[in-house]
Amino acid sequence: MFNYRTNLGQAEFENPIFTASGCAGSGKELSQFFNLTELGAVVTKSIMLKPRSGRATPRMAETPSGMLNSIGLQGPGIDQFLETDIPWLREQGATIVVSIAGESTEDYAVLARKLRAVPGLAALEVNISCPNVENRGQVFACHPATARAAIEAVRRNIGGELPIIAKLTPDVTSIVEIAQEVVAAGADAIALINTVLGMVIDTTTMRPKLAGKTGGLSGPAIRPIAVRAIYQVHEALPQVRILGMGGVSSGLDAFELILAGASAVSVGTATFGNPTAVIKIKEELKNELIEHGFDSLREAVGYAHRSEGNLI
Amino acid sequence: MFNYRTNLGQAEFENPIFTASGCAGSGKELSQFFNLTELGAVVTKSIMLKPRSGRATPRMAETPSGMLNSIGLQGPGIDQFLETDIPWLREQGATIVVSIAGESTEDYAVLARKLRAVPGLAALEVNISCPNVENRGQVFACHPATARAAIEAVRRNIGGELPIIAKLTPDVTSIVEIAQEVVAAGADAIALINTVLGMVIDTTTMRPKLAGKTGGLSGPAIRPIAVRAIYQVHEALPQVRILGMGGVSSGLDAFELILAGASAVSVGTATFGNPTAVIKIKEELKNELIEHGFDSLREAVGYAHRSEGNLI
Amino acid sequence: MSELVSNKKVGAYHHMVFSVGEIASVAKPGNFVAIAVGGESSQLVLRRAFAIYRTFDRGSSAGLLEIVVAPHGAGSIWLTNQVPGTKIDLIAPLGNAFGIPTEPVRALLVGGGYGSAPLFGLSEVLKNRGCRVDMVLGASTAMKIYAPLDGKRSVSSLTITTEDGSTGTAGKVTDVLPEIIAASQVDIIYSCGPMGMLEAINKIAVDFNIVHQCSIEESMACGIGVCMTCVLPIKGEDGVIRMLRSCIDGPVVDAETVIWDSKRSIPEGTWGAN
Amino acid sequence: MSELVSNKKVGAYHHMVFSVGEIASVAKPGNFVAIAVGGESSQLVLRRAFAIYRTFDRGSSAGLLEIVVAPHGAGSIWLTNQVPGTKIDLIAPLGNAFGIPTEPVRALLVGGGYGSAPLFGLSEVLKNRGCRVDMVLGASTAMKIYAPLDGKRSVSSLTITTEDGSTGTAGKVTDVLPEIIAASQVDIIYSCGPMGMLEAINKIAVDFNIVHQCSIEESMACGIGVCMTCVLPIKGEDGVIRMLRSCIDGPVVDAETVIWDSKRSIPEGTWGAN
Ligand SMILES: Cc1cc2nc3c(=O)[nH]c(=O)nc-3n(C[C@H](O)[C@H](O)[C@H](O)COP(=O)(O)OP(=O)(O)OC[C@H]3O[C@@H](n4cnc5c(N)ncnc54)[C@H](O)[C@@H]3O)c2cc1C
Ligand SMILES: Cc1cc2nc3c(=O)[nH]c(=O)nc-3n(C[C@H](O)[C@H](O)[C@H](O)COP(=O)(O)OP(=O)(O)OC[C@H]3O[C@@H](n4cnc5c(N)ncnc54)[C@H](O)[C@@H]3O)c2cc1C
Ligand SMILES: Cc1cc2nc3c(=O)[nH]c(=O)nc-3n(C[C@H](O)[C@H](O)[C@H](O)COP(=O)(O)O)c2cc1C
Ligand SMILES: Cc1cc2nc3c(=O)[nH]c(=O)nc-3n(C[C@H](O)[C@H](O)[C@H](O)COP(=O)(O)O)c2cc1C
Ligand code: FES
Ligand code: FES
Repeated sequence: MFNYRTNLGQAEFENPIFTASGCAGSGKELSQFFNLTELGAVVTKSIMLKPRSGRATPRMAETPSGMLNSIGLQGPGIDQFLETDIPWLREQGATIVVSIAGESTEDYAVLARKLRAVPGLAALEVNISCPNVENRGQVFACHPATARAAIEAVRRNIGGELPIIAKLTPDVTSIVEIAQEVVAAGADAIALINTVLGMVIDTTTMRPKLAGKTGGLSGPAIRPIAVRAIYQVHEALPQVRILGMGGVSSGLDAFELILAGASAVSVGTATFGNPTAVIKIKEELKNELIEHGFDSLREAVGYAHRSEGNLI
Repeated sequence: MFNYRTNLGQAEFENPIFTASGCAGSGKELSQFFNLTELGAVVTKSIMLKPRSGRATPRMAETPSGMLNSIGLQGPGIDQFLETDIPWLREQGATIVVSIAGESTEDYAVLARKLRAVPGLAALEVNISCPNVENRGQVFACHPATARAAIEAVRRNIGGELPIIAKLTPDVTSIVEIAQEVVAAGADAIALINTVLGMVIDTTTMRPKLAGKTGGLSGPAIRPIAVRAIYQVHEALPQVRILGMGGVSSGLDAFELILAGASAVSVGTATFGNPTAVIKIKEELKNELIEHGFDSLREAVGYAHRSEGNLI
Repeated sequence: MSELVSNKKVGAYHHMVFSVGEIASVAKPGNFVAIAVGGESSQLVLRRAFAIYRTFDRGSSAGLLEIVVAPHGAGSIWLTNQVPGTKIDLIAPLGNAFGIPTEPVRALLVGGGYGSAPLFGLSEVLKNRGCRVDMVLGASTAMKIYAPLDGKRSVSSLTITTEDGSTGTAGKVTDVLPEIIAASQVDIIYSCGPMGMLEAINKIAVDFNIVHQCSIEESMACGIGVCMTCVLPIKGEDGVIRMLRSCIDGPVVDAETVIWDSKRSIPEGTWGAN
Repeated sequence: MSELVSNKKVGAYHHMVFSVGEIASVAKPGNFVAIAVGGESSQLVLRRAFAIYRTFDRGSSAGLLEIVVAPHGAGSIWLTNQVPGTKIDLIAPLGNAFGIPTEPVRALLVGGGYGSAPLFGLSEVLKNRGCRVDMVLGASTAMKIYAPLDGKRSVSSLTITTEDGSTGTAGKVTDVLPEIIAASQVDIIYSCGPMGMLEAINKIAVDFNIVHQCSIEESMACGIGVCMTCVLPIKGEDGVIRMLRSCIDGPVVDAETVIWDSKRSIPEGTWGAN
């Protein structure tokens, strides 16, 4: 019997295929296409303290094998989210990973306090790839100190229970340095990678296509960057579990991230092209693993790092 | 009459379409397909002090809308290069931009000294996106201090004459910071962007596909990253000329980089798919500019930055 | 996968028919389809949305669905180049539908360019409900007017405007609307076309105090409500402006609830704006 | 652009014919073509290389060029799915050619899988020069032996080996080589196929002290010598190992000059190694 189970820190999951934050709505929209219990976990869109309108439109531009988005974290705020979204997901029997985002270190602390007593959560994904209003809008995850502060704030306030997955941006000189910092600050696992900062200029209007000018690049175009980041962090911190993501649209793509060192894989942009992509990927990855002779997912995690002489 | 001329620092060019370093061989190979004088400039592959075998194979992996390479700067070394490549290019009447790369600050100084007396060069592209053996193999352009030191070494040794174009990697937390640093150190222009660090894992062998494990991602996949980097640097340093590159394969793509702030555009990976891509792009860009009502290339440089009310 | 059954050039557009089975029986006027474009190794990762022009419900397996496509960029050009027999990856029906009045009313349908496509199905439904249906179609030039013969049969009057005067009245749809509204004593306007046109029609609808439903075309990444790229600011009954998804709360919206002219900015007072 | 004239499945392969005009008159056995794959909005940015199987020089406009393609990954599957009449973006001839002896010699041609393709054109040239040509083709299974009837005519003997024994001798080409070399008193070996096979053939050629030219298949990004991705370590006449481009200094190389088994590392003593 093939063992598809995986874990991120203390959190155990039936299978390693998750939705990516911000790419699965509230879960309701996808539940028309399949049963949410089929997923390793539903990762919610990053929720903030207060309601957010998000950025103006256009918020999206297609790019070669990818897309830019600048949603700007539109959402109802944590209170309404806990009142409506979470109970609904629990009713469905979904495994829930809540993603949070803040504008200040204090935001992260407050969000963690609001979540510590919430039952039925598997883990917390802490999106620190967002602008810090207290630091000239610089992204938390871009600097060791702010990345550390955000994760520490969550760690202190969440209580020892809920595993913390720190989600990092690849737009840094050394992703390993940031990863080491957030692990030191109390992160149990790392989510890699958030979108890559990009821009498209509309050659008709001759201005940036997105109202927010820059946006986050996602989709197959960035997969080589994701694989590299995962490989580097797994090499430096082999004991830390990684939730991989970035351009996965097939089981083979997911397998690549697993071999690089991911213990689970989130699927984002692929869902936009195919609402049932996550289910397809889950089946395909399992078949890949079995065909390559693995008895369990865990054996394959980081397998690309084995020394040259080693053969399966 | 449409004015297609451009400049990078003091260097003037007939038109803004160049080859990209490392993507046009010695020039000879492409001269079978068109006359090199048709190009704004031939940018040579980065030349180092000594002969280099480069990395082992496989050196290449295709990726969605892009490719990884890890050539490792294979080349004959500066002495042979000056003896054979440069005289040949001069005979053709090509406009020459020599690209140099070093393993230490001292390498850059020596390369600059060897080049200062060489006649017939239009500019020097200083590739500082390569590993510094004196600093744990860290890339010069990844850190302000090493980036600055490399450019200063060139500036001091080249004499006041030859314009210096500093070529930066996008794999940094703040490309603007590095750009400011190299300009302060004496760079006349900035080349943006070198390849993005990536990795592909071969799902058959379950190891990194490239012998060198990581490689540089190029091609259309990275164009949004290039446009963003160019836009950011032009915004911060509007007086500094930019040689843009990254995923340009049509005149419209080149136009996008020009609008973002590039004064000239290098074409790399597109040449692999189409040997005459540079010529096609040169014609297409000119037509785009004319159709959009520009009388000269220079008017279009950075046009996407104009304030909202402004219409052409 | 749905088989492409027919692909015919009509003026500047392609009229395309797909064999979609049961889908045909559930689609309503206003719904759209989302089609994957570019083939197997496509660099186009997102589907393209197309308004459903018509459906033929011929029993579960033989249902047909028709769209009208303007070859414009990479995706639509690829699609219009496909030959009958090709299997196309298509999701439908998506989005909401035009609201159908419960009583017979006098309806005016206004379409710009290929925006006429969903209006013919709508006019048939309205006619079956005993409504009077007038139609105004506008475009820059004659080739861009999509008005097939059998479509025309379902309307009481058809007025055409082209900006270059190559057919019908020279000018824009909005030039002829006031007169028709007055003459036909229109109760409700349905419109579909470019944003600028919808906004202009809305001004007239507001002036005449007529209900106006329009079908919006925002850039959509997913078409199923999960990405939040397709939003537009809409004032709710509680007076609060919210960024609503045009793919599931639309594409049909009450025009007077839309905050027009908010392009590239969040209207003041929007819920969660800061 | 070259028109695809014919596309026929032959065993596990596709035999594809293109109308290429004058190119047909300059291509030599050993040259290859580079073909753009995936169509207009393809995410496949690099061309794929294919050995030229045959050319028909029928005057400047009517020249034909033939290749044999194994549907393998995204690019080759796309190519083999194209229908006659399609315009294909093709660059040829590229690379060097097999060296042709000036005197009549006894040649042995060894092909693995679709590696047989360039050998038939070669055998015709050799035959016209008065050479005796023996041929050995090997593959894992019968379906992967490419040996068309008219090709066979140009060889004096044809030996086939398959690993599963489904046709010919069960085993590898190298199992039968020593006997044939001895029997035919072979002067020169030409080979084309997977690297492992070429290396194994080379061992035998060295043992027998026979000249051996092989056609190499390295990953190529450009095919025209500008990217340096396709290199392999080759020992020059001066005894120095250099990383040479298999696209312009190859694909045909003298097997004994290749540093075999250097995969994933630079051989010691290579020029510029550090
Ligand atoms: C609800 C809805 C209904 C539509 N109905 C039709 C129809 O009936 N007939 C028809 O020809 N087209 C219709 N469109 C537009 C269509 O979806 C494509 O946007 C259009 O064909 C251009 O795509 P492309 O790939 O050819 O061009 P590209 O310019 O290459 O498109 C690139 C990207 O921009 C987006 N985009 C470009 N133009 C538009 C636009 N006007 N609106 C929204 N997104 C855009 C595309 O979705 C794509 O992601 C509709 C769009 C929407 C949202
Ligand atoms: C000189 C030369 C001659 C060739 N002749 C033939 C031929 O006659 N018939 C034939 O079917 N194929 C031939 N090939 C292999 C062919 O070019 C493609 O590599 C093969 O079809 C796989 O491409 P793909 O897109 O289907 O697969 P993918 O696996 O998707 O290819 C992805 C990438 O890897 C490279 N690649 C994959 N496999 C190989 C390989 N074995 N060798 C080199 N590069 C590879 C491709 O170029 C491409 O960039 C030849 C290759 C070379 C270099
Ligand atoms: C439309 C969109 C919205 C996103 N919203 C969020 C978000 O709210 N929080 C977050 O951590 N990441 C967000 N992301 C990033 C994704 O979770 C994921 O890290 C990234 O898109 C790479 O994966 P992919 O290539 O599979 O999409 C978003 C991505 C997209 C495309
Ligand atoms: C095969 C290959 C070799 C390259 N060699 C060099 C080099 O020697 N020096 C350098 O500065 N950049 C080098 N580059 C980077 C290109 O000059 C260019 O910055 C990058 O590829 C982005 O442009 P593109 O997408 O048009 O290829 C190389 C790129 C490729 C693909
Ligand atoms: S298109 Fe994704 S939410 Fe509407
Ligand atoms: S394939 Fe580019 S140099 Fe050989």
